[in-house]
Amino acid sequence: MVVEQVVLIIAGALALVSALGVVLMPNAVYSAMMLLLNLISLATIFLLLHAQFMFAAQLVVYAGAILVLFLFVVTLLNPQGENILRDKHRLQQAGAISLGLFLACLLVGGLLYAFTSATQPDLASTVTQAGSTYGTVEAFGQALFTKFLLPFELTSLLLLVALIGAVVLGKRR
Amino acid sequence: MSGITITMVISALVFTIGACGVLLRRNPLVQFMSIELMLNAGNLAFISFGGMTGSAEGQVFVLMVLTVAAAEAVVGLGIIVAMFRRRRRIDVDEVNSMEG
Amino acid sequence: MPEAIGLVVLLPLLGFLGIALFGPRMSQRGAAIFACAMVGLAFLAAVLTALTPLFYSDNWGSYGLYKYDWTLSGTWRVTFGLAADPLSVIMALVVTGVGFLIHVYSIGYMTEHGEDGHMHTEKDYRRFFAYMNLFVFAMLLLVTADNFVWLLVGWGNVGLSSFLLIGFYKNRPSAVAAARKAFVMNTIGDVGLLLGIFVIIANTGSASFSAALTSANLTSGDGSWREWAAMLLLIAAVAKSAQFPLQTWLPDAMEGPTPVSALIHAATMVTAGVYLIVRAHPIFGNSTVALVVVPIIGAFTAFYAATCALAQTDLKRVLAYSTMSQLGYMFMAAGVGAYEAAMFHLVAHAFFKALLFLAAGSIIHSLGGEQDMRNMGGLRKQPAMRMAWIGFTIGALALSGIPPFAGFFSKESILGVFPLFGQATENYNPRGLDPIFLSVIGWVGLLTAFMTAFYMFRAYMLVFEGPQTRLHPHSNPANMSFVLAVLSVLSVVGGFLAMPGLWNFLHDWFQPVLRVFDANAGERGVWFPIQTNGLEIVELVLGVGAGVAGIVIAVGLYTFTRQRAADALQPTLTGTAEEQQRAAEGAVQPRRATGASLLTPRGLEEAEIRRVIAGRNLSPVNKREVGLPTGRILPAAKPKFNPLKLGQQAMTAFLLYGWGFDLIYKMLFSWPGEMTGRLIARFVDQEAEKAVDYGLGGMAWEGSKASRKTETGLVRNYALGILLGTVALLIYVAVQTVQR
Amino acid sequence: MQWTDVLSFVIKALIVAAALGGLGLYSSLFERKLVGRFQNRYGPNRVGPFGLLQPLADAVKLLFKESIKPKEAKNPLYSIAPIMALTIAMTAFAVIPIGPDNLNIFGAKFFIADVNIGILYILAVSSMGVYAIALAGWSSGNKYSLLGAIRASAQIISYELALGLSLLSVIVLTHSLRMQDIVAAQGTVWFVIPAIISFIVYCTAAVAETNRAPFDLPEAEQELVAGYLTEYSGMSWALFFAAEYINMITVSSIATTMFLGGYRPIIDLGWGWDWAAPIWFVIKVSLLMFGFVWLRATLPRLKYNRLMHLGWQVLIPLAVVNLAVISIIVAVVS
Repeated sequence: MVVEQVVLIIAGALALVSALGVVLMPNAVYSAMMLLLNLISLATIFLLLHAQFMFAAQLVVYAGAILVLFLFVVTLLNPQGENILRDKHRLQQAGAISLGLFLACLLVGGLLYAFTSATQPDLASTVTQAGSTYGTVEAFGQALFTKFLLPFELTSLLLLVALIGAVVLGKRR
Repeated sequence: MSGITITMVISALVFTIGACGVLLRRNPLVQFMSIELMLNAGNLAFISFGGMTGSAEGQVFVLMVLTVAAAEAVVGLGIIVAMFRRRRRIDVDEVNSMEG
Repeated sequence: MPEAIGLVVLLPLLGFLGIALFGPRMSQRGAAIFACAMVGLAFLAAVLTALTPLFYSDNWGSYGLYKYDWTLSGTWRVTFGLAADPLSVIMALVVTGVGFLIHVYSIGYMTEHGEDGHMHTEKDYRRFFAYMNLFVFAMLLLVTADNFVWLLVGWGNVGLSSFLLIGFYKNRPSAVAAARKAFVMNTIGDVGLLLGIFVIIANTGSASFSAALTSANLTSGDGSWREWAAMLLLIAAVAKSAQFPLQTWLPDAMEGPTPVSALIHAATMVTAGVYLIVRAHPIFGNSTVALVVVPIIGAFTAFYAATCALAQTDLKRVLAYSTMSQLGYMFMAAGVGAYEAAMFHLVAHAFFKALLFLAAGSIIHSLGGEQDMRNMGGLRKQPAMRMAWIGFTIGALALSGIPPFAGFFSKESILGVFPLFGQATENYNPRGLDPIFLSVIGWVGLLTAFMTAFYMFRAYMLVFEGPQTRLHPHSNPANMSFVLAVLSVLSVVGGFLAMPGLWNFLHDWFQPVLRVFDANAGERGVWFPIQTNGLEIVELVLGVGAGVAGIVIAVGLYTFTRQRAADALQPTLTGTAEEQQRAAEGAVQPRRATGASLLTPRGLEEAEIRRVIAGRNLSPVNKREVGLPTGRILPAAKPKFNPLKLGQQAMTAFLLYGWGFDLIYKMLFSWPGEMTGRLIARFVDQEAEKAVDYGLGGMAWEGSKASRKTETGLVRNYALGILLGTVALLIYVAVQTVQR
Repeated sequence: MQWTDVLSFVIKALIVAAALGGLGLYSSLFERKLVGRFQNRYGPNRVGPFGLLQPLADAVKLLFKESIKPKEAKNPLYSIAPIMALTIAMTAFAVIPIGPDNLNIFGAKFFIADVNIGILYILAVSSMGVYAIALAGWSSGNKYSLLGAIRASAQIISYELALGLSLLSVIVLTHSLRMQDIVAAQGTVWFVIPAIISFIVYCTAAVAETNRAPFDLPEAEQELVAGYLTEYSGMSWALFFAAEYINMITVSSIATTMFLGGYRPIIDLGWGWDWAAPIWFVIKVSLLMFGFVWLRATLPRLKYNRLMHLGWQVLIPLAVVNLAVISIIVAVVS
């Protein structure tokens, strides 16, 4: 179990650092790179949680498609670097930071409270208890195409709408 | 600290960082990326709880989130590009009136 | 196969959606055929459903197929389900069967031009069929729903599609006004239905027929809610079936195209009220008030509508009042618990009233939109009108209750429920109603039967006999004649569903539904019961006699007056001056007060004839046209004071305008409302405006000035607001959790 | 998972990386020789016998060449991009088996990782390939580079769909995402027979994915100088160069595994074929590589709109229809 723990810690730290990087990098391209790093480390955590399909989906869809789109736009528009320390709206900045810290404390405190008050079994052991099929493409597909068929089909509608919206927006008037 | 606690704390922190990013950055593209961070934090929470309960429903939710994120990115980026075409600068603070 | 009921409902919806969505891609004819095919297939599916007893020995089983959850609230739920039981199936058969025939008829009817010579564009044509399919769908939903909520959905949609179809000629103000009127009246009924459903759900805990009606039938517990429910449902039934006091919309609804009148305002929609009473019979039959009120309303409406029909000049309005009158019969029967008789008359009436309307429609169509009977005449001799003549005659005979037409059986089975001579037997009177009360209702029904025969043959005489009209009918398309033929056959054989003493198919058919009410329901005959006291033969003779008498009197009277009219008017055109003078005083009156005369060569207005005769306002050319020697001036005819004639005219007007109910309603509801509105507009509004201007307006102004500061327009500020809300919510949850 | 597993994993990965690097170098010789033959000349033949040492000479040359970094270039991305390209090209190889399950050396099997989402892994990794190009183009600070990079990215994204769809039919046929299962399922007949259309779509898309002729317009000299490679020189250019060849090897290996029976023998020689499995694998990959070179030597470059048309309006619909047909057949048969 040691390997997984170590990998989890490394990936988690990487995820946090890269998330900070997304927010703090002055140039949007570097933010995008940091987001890529974040996605990959989160995908690694997914893998550790035995969600193999989600690992692949995260990489293919998020990293391979959505983020590439971001990168396209960023490189094409090539916005100027931005110094977040020099913000006209001081109140906004102060409020954001204080609220963010508060939210973090609240969430982490709540989680720790919840997880310590109730005895939680070890993550890996719960997964193995739940059966080795958890997270496989087969189990996931079973759930997706039986119980969640209608929501699944509805997402296709959502994508269609987004597609049309993008075409409309992209058309030069 | 068990695995699920670690992942959930990571999820909470990434979410907070994303939220702060939306509030602090003036570049809409980075704001968007911060929103993606928040969505990803949500995904991690879904998968953690899914793994805890051993049901695939968490993963199904993640798939929905992926779809929504894709749709949102397409439309949002389209809007940003349209904004850029019109103003030649992208700064959300400048988009503060309804008129074109 | 009870499952086929799903198709019955879905196909017309498909037709509607198909034409609505892909209509512009279809040709005119293609859309029409598509619509017909959908209804036709629905009919086949309904037939398949009706064959259920052949496949399953326990025949219908229970209410409700295709149960899908629709609304869930705790333990209470509304499902969407379709009922395949004898009642809904027979309604579905009538709706799809008659509906299909009328759709086919409409292909021909709607092609060239509508009434008033209003040209149909292709768009109108498709719109018509889309609406018709929508109506059929809504009606089928109404009759096949297995719970009150979906019944309400169908009910409302039927009202909507009726509104759309009455106002089909949307450029004609009168049609639009009629549509609005019908809609408002129907909405009153919808509210009643809604409230009734609330009462039912509140007291039975369920909206589904099986649960609600079964618990309505329990004698234990407080049953007073059934009175309320019955009265509220009755409002709905009365509005939909154009019964007193919500009857005034039906004659006006004749502004719609004739196939619409035939389908909606004769065969299907207006019968929904009867259907509701029969469907909810555990509520109506257990309500002591309803047992009295419903037959009274029915009898009164039957009588009222028959009197009004006597004076109508518009062919379609005659039929509209007749429909109302026949629905009154059904209410009479359903009110006292003779549900089988009511349903029998409903089915038979659907056949012959549709036939009458379509025959009238083909006459109107042939005459280029002319609806006034006074401009018709002698159509029997027109070869183009042969089919319409046969159809109308059969329909009129059926409506008059002449054996062996369908109306005879069905109407006699209703009249047979009411003991004319006050005799009380268990068979007659399972509800234990006062025999005298029943006998009064029976006599009203008998009188109505007489009047029915009279006005039908009055219409017949005006349209088909007498001097020939100046209008030259053109022949109808084959599909219209075909439909008339089919409906004629149905009107002849439709009565054999139930034969006295031989078989009683309807009785067996309705057993499973009516058994819900009580085990002995089956003992109530659908036909007039065979008894031992011999009086029923007398009643039968009286019933038929009323019809025959009506016919004989009408034929005699109108043969005579026609002749007199023709004789009297003749000299005005050809005779000497003295004869013309005499004619000017006495002639023409038998025909009508105003309108075109069919005896004049060019169809001049009658008022103009008077002027011709008087020699006023007439150019020499016109005088020559009507054959008057030019230059002569005749003195104007002076009307003499004639109380009898005046009374007759007043009576005619009274009846023509439906006893003035429109006026009464206008004075009671419309006028006060308008006046109140005006008063408020004049006095209150101005003051209130000032107050609002300086008070509320100022507050809003100041308030918005203050709150405008928060609207920075910066997206990030708003996002901060969202985060603030999230944190606040989280704190609340955290505090709650820790406290617990 | 134990630390020893991690160790064996790392060792295998290093071996494969080294092997791929060498093969990448030598496949450039392979190509130059072949193209020479196609064009009626000898190709490189000065360094070593038959020019066999030519790649080494090239490597030495590039290693010592000055690595020029333009003023406008944006470090560190400018330096990272070539490394990313090479890494991603190699990473996909991790799940490709070149020997059957029962074959091992000191207990180490002939594949790096045995994951049950093999195909998904390959798709995931190959979708990363865009980044190297996009970043290289952007960080060069040169508009030709940027345009070339955007062209290449658009091309890769477009053809990735067709690529994924064509691989899906193999999944439908095997009911498994695991590479070993896919190879095992081709015991009787290679999937190139039932899924011939998928194979064609895959090969076309693979050529486009690797930016090879006739789809090499991101590097079109006339229009874009050399696309995203314009500013690179010396060692960083060599990394891109190696990445291209390793990419070719990788996609050929995937095609071999998916459609051509993987390490299964072309002709069963009947004796101990287990040990010959890697050799058969190399032979099959070489054949596909030969196809790559052949295409390059034969076909002219497409216009960009033609390229997009082919991808979106021909290959993707074809792949979808093919997938539907195969799914229906599989559903009916089973």
